[in-house]
Amino acid sequence: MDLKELKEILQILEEKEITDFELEEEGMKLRIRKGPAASANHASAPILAPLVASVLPSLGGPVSAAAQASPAAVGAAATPTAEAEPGVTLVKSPIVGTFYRTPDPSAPPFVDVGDHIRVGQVLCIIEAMKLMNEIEAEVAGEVVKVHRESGQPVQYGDALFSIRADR
Amino acid sequence: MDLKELKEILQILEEKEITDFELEEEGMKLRIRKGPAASANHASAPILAPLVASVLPSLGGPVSAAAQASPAAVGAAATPTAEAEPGVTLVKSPIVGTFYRTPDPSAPPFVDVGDHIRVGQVLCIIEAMKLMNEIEAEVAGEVVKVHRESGQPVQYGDALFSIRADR
Amino acid sequence: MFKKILIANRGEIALRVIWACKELGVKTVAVYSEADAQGLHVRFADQAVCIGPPRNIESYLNIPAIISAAEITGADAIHPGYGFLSESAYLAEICEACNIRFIGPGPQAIRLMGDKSRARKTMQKAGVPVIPGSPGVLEDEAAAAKCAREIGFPVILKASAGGGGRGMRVVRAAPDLEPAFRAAQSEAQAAFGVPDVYLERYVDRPRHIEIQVMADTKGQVVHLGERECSVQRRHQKIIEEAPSSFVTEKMRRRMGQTAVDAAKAVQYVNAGTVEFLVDPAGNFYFMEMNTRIQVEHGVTELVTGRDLVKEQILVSAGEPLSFAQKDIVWTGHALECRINAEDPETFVPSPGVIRHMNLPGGPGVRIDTYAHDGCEVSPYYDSLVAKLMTYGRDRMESVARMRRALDVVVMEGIKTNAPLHRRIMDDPDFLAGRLDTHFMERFQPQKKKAAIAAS
Amino acid sequence: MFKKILIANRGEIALRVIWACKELGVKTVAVYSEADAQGLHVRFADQAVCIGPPRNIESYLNIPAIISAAEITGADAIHPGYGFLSESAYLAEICEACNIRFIGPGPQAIRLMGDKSRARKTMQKAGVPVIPGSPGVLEDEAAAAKCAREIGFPVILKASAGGGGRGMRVVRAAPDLEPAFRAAQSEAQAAFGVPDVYLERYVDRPRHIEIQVMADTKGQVVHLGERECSVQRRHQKIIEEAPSSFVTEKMRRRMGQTAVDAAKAVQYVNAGTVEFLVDPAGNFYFMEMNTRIQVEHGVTELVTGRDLVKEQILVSAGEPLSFAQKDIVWTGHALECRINAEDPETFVPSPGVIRHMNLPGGPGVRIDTYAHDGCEVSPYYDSLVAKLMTYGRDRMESVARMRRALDVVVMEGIKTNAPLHRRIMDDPDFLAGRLDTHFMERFQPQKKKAAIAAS
Repeated sequence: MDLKELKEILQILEEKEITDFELEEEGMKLRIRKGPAASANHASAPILAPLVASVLPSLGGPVSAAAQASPAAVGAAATPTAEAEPGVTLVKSPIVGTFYRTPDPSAPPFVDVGDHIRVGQVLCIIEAMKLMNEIEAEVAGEVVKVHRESGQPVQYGDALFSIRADR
Repeated sequence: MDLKELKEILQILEEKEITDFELEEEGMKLRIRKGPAASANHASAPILAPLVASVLPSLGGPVSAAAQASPAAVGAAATPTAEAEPGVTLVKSPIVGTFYRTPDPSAPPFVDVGDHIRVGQVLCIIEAMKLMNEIEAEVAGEVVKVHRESGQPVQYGDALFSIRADR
Repeated sequence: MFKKILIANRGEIALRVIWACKELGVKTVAVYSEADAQGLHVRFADQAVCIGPPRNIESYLNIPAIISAAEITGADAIHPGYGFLSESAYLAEICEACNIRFIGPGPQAIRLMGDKSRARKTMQKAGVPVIPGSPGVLEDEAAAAKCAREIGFPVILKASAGGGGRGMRVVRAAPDLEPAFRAAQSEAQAAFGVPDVYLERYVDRPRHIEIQVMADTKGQVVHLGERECSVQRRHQKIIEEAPSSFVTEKMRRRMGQTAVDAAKAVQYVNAGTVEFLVDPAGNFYFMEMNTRIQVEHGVTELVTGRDLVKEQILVSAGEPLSFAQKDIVWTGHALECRINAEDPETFVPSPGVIRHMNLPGGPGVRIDTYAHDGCEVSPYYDSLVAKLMTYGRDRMESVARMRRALDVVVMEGIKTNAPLHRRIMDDPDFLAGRLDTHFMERFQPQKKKAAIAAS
Repeated sequence: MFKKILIANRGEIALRVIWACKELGVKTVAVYSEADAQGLHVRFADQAVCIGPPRNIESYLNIPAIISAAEITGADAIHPGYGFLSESAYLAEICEACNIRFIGPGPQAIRLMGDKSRARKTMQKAGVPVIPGSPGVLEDEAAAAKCAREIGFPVILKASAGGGGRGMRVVRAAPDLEPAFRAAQSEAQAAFGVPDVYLERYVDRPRHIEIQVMADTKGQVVHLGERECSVQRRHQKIIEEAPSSFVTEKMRRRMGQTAVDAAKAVQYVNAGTVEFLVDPAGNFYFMEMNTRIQVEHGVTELVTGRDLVKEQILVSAGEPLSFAQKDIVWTGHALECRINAEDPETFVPSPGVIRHMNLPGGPGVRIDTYAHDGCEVSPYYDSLVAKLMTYGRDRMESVARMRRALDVVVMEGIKTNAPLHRRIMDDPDFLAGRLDTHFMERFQPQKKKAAIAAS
């Protein structure tokens, strides 16, 4: 089977709304699965998914409403839900505001990747309504990722840091 | 199997509304599944079902629109689709009209349960626009059921007789 | 009043008639083909009868099945909707014979208006302006030249047997007539096997503007103003509006009176639409009369506040019109976008199951549709899925509402022309009301047809 | 004009504001709690910011989060919708301090009208009729008797610390006053620990009729007529209409002028509603002023053709009102049924996922809703799922349309009160316009509360 045939098959499957397809022929095995995993069945998920909102990315520059309304344009859910790996804790923003990694523009960041932090240590500042809110660590561990750049807006629940917690 | 054959199979599956299909032949194995995973949730089925219409029963006496509109009131599809048993043929009404089992009110019925009928034998009359349309048997066999009473209105596709065909 | 009305149609117009019947307290009977067993008109009518297999000719065009369905359900009237049998004089006659009221004009008026040349002659006699043209086929160049001089240039030569633009020639000045005539003749011969050619005044950049009329059995005829339907693609209207930004109050009175005269000339009863071709100078010419309720009747309802379908039923039941001409007041502006299941670029039909749907709401939005989540847009029938109408105090408000309404139309599983409509709502010509029947050819030039003029 | 408006609300009203912004060409920012990430207001706004967890107090009532969201998105105005922070003078003040326009009246007017006794005094001074009553707590039987004589019977005795009907006593004639006073005192003592009782004229079978006003920053105040909101259950409106079948043209002028006076007395700006209690003789008394757009504003929009939410935004941006009093003309009749996610018999809320939905369309139907197929009706917020409005040439036409509209409302997966509304549409009292705030107690007597009067 060449690429052209494969494309045609995929085209047909799409038209016919086929979600599972397996074909075995001499020395060839083709298996195609589409949409949500067969096992799980999130009745609402496929229905709702296209209506998932564009969220933070649009903070950068407004997304045209027309584009939003087009089903094709809203594939990816934009909220960075960023499932933490096992043992890694995600520090999420508890408030809406502007994220700062340094106490003032000339200072070094509160924490950086590779740093070991202790409970209660200030990780960053989020400015909200002219107030500088210090965000403190609730676990001790190593900073493995900084999700945002300093000066960026963050909404409630946005991932800020990943911390590999000490055991 | 070439692409053309595959397309034809898919076409048939679609027409027959088949959601699961497996085929094994010398050196070839084909498996097709359509729609949400069969195991659990038929996303579309329960959604459509409540919008199934009430049909013929309402011919007897008008169903109140309010009752129809209530999701609870429209559970059963009313068209007597009456899946035929194997070997039993369903004679369906080819036209809309009034079903008569006798040529005139005083005469005996054209056919009755237990009768053996031959191809071309008149089974009943359906009156439509003052015309008496004789409905003839297309198979020979034994009448095993009469689905309608004489004088009742019938719509296109309504089951009239079940005939156990001769082998 | 009627006790029970059978609706010999499907889709949104079947529902529209059901709404009218429910408001009047009249029972309804839906008829449906096997393909429409799940249709909302089947669900929301008081009764429903399956009349045949999916193909139109065996179901929605099947007169015996429809009459039988009316008989077995005891319906005392039939509303034909639009399309299908709505302009079948034969159905109207059979209804008469069967003592079932046909909700529409009499068979004579339907038949007359259905015969374009008889209609033209009748209208001429009634003083309704028709496009000036040769009385019939032109014998030779000399006859063509004489006729063109009388009518005035530009003129268009048309193949008598023609259609689709073939054998047509626009002639803008006398010296061009002779060669054009010969060319048209040979083109006609080549295309249709007969060289017959006739001639008409050619209308440059014409608008399609139509007048809604409503007539009762007492001889009262009232017009409800115009609809601008110039945004068409291959003679299919896709956007309609009322009022037309081109029509002045004076012109509305004149066109309205002409439409009333046209209706009176054929003893018209019930709802009808007189379609006019309007040139840029404001001259208008009778094109045809549609002897039924039209797809776009809703925009007239929005600006007049009158319910045309209820009025149809009442008039059919022998009631006098619920309004006189002086009662008709036009307020605000209404737009309709026909949401079709088709590719917005290629116009290829896109039937399928609507897996997820969102339709707009809020102020100034009206939607007439048979669509719902999980419904099938059938390949057997036309592609109109929904009529999206907006209403505002003025044209710009209804346009603004149409824009935001189109922005939130979601019909997953099928393609629709909503994006096309959305782009038209930003087009400078559309916004300025610079419309004519060639608008869509300019708007999507890549889709331009070979045809010269044909409208 | 504003460049970008943040909508500090959710559900249908957030969408309603988005529609208005889109029509005006203003960008929008939605805010949402974690429970509403899938909400249509999030989807259809130009931007969206998650402001907290589901609980109101941490999200939709979280002023710092909302102000922050406005700041990080660069919104220059906040529309509060209704409910939530819409009558928060504090939010209005903070907006002022942060240079963000609060789309509503000034904090002083909000605060004053939020304080019922100050509002009452201010209104009295402005010549707005309030329900006659004792100036404060009654000292003894003699004071009560004197006061009752001045006011005229019937009167109602109310516990100063009371509420919910306890400690209330209706007295219809002088001889009954003394024993009733003592009984009310001891009931008040028993129920609330203080025996303080005051007295008011008792209005038998009162109607709740309110006047919509709109005021600009130039001092112009216009009223848009009344809404009849007497169909209530436990002080929650469930059906509203305009015009009221009880209000004559003369009465509309008087009530309208009174509402305008009330608004002017507090230098009111933006949309507001003056609620009146109206007795069967047509006397009306100020109850309170709602300093926001209301749920039921749509019926006023339908009969006046004015877009109140757009007007709110324009007025907030400093524009003069787009209409003067003489421009307001009322046409036809509009009804609103609040479709709530609740059991129609027990009124128990019924949150859940709407698995399948059908909403009515056709002529004279307006729907404002956040619902769509597969959407969740959240248990965290109020149960209003959709506002179903119908419009007709007269009350009977809008009722007929409401009936047929309710007949086709399908929301599988949740229960709604649509069947209750449907029954009300057939109630002889409702149809005759015999309404008062006890209507629902009579309509569903089994649900009658212990309370005597309380309205």
